[in-house]
Amino acid sequence: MCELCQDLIDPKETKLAEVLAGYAGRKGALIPVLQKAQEIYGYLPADVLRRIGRGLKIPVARVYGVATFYAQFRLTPMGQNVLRVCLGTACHVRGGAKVLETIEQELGVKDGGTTEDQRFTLEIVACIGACGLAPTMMINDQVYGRLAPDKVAGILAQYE
Amino acid sequence: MEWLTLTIDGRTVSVPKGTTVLQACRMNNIPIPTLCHDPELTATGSCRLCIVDIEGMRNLPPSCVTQATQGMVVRTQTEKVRDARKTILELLVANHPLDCMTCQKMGSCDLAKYAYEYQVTGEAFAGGERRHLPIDDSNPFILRDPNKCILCGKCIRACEEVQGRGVLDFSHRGFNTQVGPAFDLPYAESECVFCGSCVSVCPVGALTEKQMAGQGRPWEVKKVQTTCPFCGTGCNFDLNVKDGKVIGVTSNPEAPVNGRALCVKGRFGMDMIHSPNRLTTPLIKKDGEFVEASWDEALSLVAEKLGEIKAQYGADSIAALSSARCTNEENYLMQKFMRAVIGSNNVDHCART
Amino acid sequence: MAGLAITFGSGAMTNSINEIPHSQVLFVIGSNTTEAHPVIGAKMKQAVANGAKLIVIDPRRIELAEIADVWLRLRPGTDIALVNGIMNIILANGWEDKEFIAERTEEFDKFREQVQKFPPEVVSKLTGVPVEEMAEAARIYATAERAQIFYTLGITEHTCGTDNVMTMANLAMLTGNVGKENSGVNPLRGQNNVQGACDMGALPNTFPGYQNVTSPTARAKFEEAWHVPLNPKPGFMIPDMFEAAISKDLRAMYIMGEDPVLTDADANHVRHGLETLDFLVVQNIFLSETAKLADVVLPGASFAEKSGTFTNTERRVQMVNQAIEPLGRARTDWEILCELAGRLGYSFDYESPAEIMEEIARLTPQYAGISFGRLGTQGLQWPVPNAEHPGTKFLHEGKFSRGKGLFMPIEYQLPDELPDDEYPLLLGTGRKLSHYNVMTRNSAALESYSPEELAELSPEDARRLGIKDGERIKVASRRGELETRIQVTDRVPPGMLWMTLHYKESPVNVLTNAAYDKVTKTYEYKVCGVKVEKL
Amino acid sequence: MKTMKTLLDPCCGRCTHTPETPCRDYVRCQTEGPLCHDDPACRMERERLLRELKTEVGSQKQAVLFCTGTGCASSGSNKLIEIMDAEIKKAGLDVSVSTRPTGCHGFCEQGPIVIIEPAKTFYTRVKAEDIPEIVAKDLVGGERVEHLLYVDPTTGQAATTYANAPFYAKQHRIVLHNCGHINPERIEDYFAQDGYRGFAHALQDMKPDEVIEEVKRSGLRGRGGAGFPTGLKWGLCRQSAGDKKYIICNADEGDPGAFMDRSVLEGDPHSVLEGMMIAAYAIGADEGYIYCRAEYPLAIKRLEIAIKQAEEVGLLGDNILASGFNFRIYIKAGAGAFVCGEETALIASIEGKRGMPKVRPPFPAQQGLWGKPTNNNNVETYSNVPHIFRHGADWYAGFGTEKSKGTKIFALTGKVNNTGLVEVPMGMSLREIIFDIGGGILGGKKFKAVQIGGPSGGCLPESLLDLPVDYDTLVQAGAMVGSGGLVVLDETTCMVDIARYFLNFTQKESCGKCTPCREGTKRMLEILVRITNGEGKEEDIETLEKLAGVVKSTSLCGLGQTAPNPVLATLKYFRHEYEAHIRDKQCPAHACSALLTYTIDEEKCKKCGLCAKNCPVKCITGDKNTPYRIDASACIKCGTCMEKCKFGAVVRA
Repeated sequence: MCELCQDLIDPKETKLAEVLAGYAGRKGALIPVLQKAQEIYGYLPADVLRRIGRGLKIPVARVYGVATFYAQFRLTPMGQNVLRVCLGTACHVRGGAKVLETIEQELGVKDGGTTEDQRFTLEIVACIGACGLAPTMMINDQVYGRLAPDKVAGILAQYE
Repeated sequence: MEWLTLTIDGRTVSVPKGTTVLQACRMNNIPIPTLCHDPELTATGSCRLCIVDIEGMRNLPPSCVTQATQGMVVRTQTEKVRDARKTILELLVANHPLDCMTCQKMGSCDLAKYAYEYQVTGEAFAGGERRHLPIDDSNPFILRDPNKCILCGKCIRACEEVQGRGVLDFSHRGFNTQVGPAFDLPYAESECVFCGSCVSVCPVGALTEKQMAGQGRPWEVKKVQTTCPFCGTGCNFDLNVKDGKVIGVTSNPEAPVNGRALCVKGRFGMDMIHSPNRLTTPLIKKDGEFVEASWDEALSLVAEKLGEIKAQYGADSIAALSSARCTNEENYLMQKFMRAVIGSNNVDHCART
Repeated sequence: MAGLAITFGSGAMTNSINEIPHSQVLFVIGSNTTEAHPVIGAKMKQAVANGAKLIVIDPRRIELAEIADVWLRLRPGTDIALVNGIMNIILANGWEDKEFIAERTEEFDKFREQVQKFPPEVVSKLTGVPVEEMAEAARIYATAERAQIFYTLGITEHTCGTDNVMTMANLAMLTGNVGKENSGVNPLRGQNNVQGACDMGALPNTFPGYQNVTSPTARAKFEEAWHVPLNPKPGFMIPDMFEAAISKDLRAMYIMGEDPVLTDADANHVRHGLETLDFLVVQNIFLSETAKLADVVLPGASFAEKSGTFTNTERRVQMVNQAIEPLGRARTDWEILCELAGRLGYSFDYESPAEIMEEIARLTPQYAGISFGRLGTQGLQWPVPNAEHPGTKFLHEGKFSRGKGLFMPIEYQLPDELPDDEYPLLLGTGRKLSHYNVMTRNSAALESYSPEELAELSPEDARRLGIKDGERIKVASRRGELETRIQVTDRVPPGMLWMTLHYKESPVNVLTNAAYDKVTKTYEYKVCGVKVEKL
Repeated sequence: MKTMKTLLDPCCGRCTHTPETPCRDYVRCQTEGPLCHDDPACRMERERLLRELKTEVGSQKQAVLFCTGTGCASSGSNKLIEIMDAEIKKAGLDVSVSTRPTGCHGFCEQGPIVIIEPAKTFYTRVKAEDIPEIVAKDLVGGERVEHLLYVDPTTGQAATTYANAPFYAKQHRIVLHNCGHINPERIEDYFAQDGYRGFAHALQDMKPDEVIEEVKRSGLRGRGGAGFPTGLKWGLCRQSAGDKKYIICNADEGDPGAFMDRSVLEGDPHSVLEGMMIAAYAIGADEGYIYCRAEYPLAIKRLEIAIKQAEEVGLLGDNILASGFNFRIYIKAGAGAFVCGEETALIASIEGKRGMPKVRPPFPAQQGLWGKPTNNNNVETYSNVPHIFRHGADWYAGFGTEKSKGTKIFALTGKVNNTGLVEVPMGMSLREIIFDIGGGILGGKKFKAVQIGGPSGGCLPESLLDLPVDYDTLVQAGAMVGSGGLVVLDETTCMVDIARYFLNFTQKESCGKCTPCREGTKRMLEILVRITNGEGKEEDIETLEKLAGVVKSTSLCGLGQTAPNPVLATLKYFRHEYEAHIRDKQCPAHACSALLTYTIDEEKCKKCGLCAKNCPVKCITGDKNTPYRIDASACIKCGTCMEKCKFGAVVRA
């Protein structure tokens, strides 16, 4: 490869190529590869899905079908902070829906949406396994428990 | 072969081991409605319309994926079964346009057939959410209306299992499930090669032959099985004829070589027959220009010229090219014409292209 | 065709299409099956999905190459060297089927001696295929219980076409992979009824059923049937016809349903030949490029407008059923021939194609048991020796048509014209999925989908020549030139330009070389030298 | 010998055990004390280390246990360990006191939880500033830090030890025995609790068929849902012909409100591996997969560590314990689809496909992963197994009821005082669980119902509180054990809303493959939304019942077949609430916001402005001179204003 081309290579692409090479010929590789690709890119752009299809010799329609089936996979870029509001049963009966409504109003986005300033992506999740602290939400890896509508604004303000 | 005896709707029937309940019913002319079932494709048991009542089984199992067993007692038309089928049809119709009047599939739509039989009105669950997806009109061959799709998945399986392509798959999930090429793109932007296998298995109006739109209703069309002229494979299909005109091609499952599979040329290239470029009258070149002629005039001239040249230069001064596109009978006649009528072995055809 | 006739005794595809999905190994060489024979290609993909191993040999990265277990990207025209190299490896490993060779074949020793001249390292240099890949292909093919070879015009359309085919036969015999279900040598015939046209004796040297015109017995049989004395001298083959026309040995031609101006190599030469004739009759359904040169044009009927039979690549004789009346004043080709014969003083007194088939069956041993009544919706695969015979699914079971299979030592030869300094690119030609030769251009749907030539050029060459995807270029060979749009793709290897034969606006056969195979006189469509220039 | 820090370190020359040269007696040696370590120094050192690990009486060392389960970790327990380590060092106690991170105690609400061993002193809601006090007062001074002890809200009594707290007193922790006790990232800790002895016993003393027989005799039933007898399941898979078989552990705990599998994986991962190993040996499998939710990163990390450790000591790999048995375990991270809890969907997901269930038969035991016979159980089921082989099937069958043996872990949540994980013998009554262990209803409200079994389960009313909890009685009552979610609902919970909540969940999680589930749950949800919005029609109840019947009897998989359960159960016991919504346009629990309005009673309002200040959507306006008003169009009916108002001026109608 010429030097000029070398410079043009995106390190993410190199990483993806490594992942694909590592999984070549292995059964059941698609989902772990998608997970790794999402770690690399932050989401799953269409070109990445096409590359994965070629690399694993899987029709791209199937790759897309899998990527749109599982809640973990994102086909659009995420905001800087991912806010997951738990609507598990415990949180629901302890007022999780009201917390969610407040957040939706505060951010102006619904489930799956990203704020215009790219600050937050809002996701509704079914249970984060912290039922003892209901109602709860997670921002990135931090769990916030025993929430109430009036506590929301203060927490959100801590995130750039 | 081991045979099993079972009772279906009070009738005792015998079927070979390995037969499904659906097959057992169909072998014995017991009607069972199906939408996702296709004998040539993997069974998925997803539409649930073929449910039956089987003694000893909880719930209503789908007959297409339930193996017949010795002594099984099956009921196909109980009130519970018919009510459940009706509800399933109501659910499908509640998310399906009711524009049957102008739908190309009218007359051969399985959903309409069963909805009629089960007296589904389209009023159940009215006012509920419906899909509003863009219609794919991106190509000259296939019209795809995803709003009419009932998600039976036959097109996906045909694309994968028959054509080995996998252009189509399910995407998203639950109520938002769709069928289509990757990224929900139109066919023209996908890797589709327009073999039309998907169209041939679609039970509703979601996938239709674009060229046939508005050209004829199933009951007006005469189907003529014939052999495709577009390569050496020898696929068979049905020419659909209305008012002396070929309006399109449909698969014929009986086709010995290809079954329902075809390629883009065989399925969608037959508008060639009525091309405005077709020659419809003999032509004779006069002063460098073609002039229309009668058959008598043209054939007389040919006979006269060939006769003269044979007389003057001998039979071997005349040659013929026969055709790998013509029938055996015509090829036979052409070589006989050269050998017996002209008297030369100067006959060949472009055997190699 | 001739190659298999020499080695096996019959030139036809040995097996059936519907055996393909159950194959264990498919050896596909010189056949872009998914485009040229899409339904057969699909069945190959089914076979792979069912676990079959696939070996693909092709200079282009065709669709099958993408799913192949081994893809050998050989240099165009080096097929003999490659397969001889593979056979060398098979012999070196002792993978040959000794029992089969001993019982079913002859002349093995001479053949083995020849193959010894192709050590893998030398072959690798000639073909550009790495030794390991060759060895892997050899292992997969030779150690399988059953394996089938498939080829098309990538094998036959060379000056060494017959040798190529015999090499395939050698490979099959060497490993005992012939004469069984899922095991054989299968030329996929290009045109819908090319098998039938050959069966019917539309060849200058044989009567129907491959009965030689030089054989007195055969002649006597047909003289008795047709009530005329017959000419014992084999006639002109196609390339000879154009030569003879130019030399005035040929004065008139009657061309039914062909368009040699577009489809034969070195089109300018063909055109010149036809223009030199005293009289040219063309019978066709369209005013083809050839028809434009005619003195008289007779309008024939399309397949939808007549009844008869086609014989497909797996020897299946199938019905063509009339769906509509001939358009306008067009007439079926058989009726035109009958009428003309009558005017020339010989009565073709047939009421229907079914009656013609009765005569064919009487005179053609392979078709002896065929009648329209029996063909029905399923057809019959010849040989059908009598009216009770169910047809023949695969050939050469237990015994070759010629008795013993004949090993032929084959020498490797270079294509007639290779790229050089002046014409540095190698031109390959073929078909694409959306068209069938030149007639499908008249389908408005196909035409709108695939309206123009998109010649394939590798990214490396495109960069070197400063040509971008979608640009138009001029292509010239020693024989002619044309203009076309370019598609830049790594389907083709560097050094190659690849075009189809479908487009009269970019008529590729003005470029191709009319050098031909010494036996079949098939043109070398697949290799010649060209140069390109940006427009 | 001085270099020996743990029991895994190389010791005397007598011990030759490595994965490549396995010793038959390795597990016994690790759990029962050194066997053939002839060197006296080595023997003494090993005995000491083992004793220390077991923290037996007589040990010189104290241990401070910190819960690092998800709940406590989110409250900062990992930070607490750092502080404690520093404080211990500062106090010069580092020879006699050590810290130990542990898995979840189940009492997340009281986290972070700290336990001092061997005294078992139980501190709750510990903060960073409490650490110096614990060191000074307890570790040094030997006194309890009173204000950190758990106080029972009903009795006002402080619990001095773990076992003293009513939350734990009535539990019987078998599966959770190690959780909160051992360091889940150290296989030595697991050995010290007799870890892998069950496996060694099964492998070395029993034939595979005997292992299956033992499981059958124990009465263990699948803990993931329907309660299929585990021994029977293993037997079917063993009988299936196949050159290759697989074991799958379903760790895709998807039920909202259930987190017991997470706790086990995080707190005692080796018990799951051990259960899988016994199953693999019994069935004849040599490869296992753990399908774990990607949302459980800590569980995945701990499993990875556990698998690596087991491989390093030769408990996973080839020729395990010189028996000729080979077994390997791989982790697959699920990607977020509830339906993948269904075993055929889970298998599809491992194979890299959309998690869409397949029709059964063929069952996975016949044709599962990659078409091979496959046994699938969930985490809790597998982690029961080692105990059966350590103590015997009869011992195990001594717990529970006639048809439901052993214990079951429930996630007790909702409107109950003590929320958390509880493990009780099968057959305990709902009343005992909710009132004795759970400490009754939050805020002294009135109990209305308990929702059991997650989205597939049902709601049981007060009249059924004395029902013994086991598989069969719950199904008869219209609920199910399911994965063990137990959500307590009080008088302020609307039962129609609960049905709507679960339908919304299953509808969203429907894979879309079969018609009744895909389309039917959508229409059921639409009707329920309509009812809770006060737009219900008289015929809606009938339509719901009919639709529920069809979805139940014709759906392809368990998700669809059980999706109508929450609706059917609430219709069975709380039909009047549906009728009130439809006929009277009223929500008896005052929970459905569309049927509520909040207004301010001007006469009672003192114009303090507290309501406006706390309104999260700022829809209350007013000041000293203008009366406070709620803008009904912007109000989200969260009720904050009503909670904040000290004068009862906010009126809900």
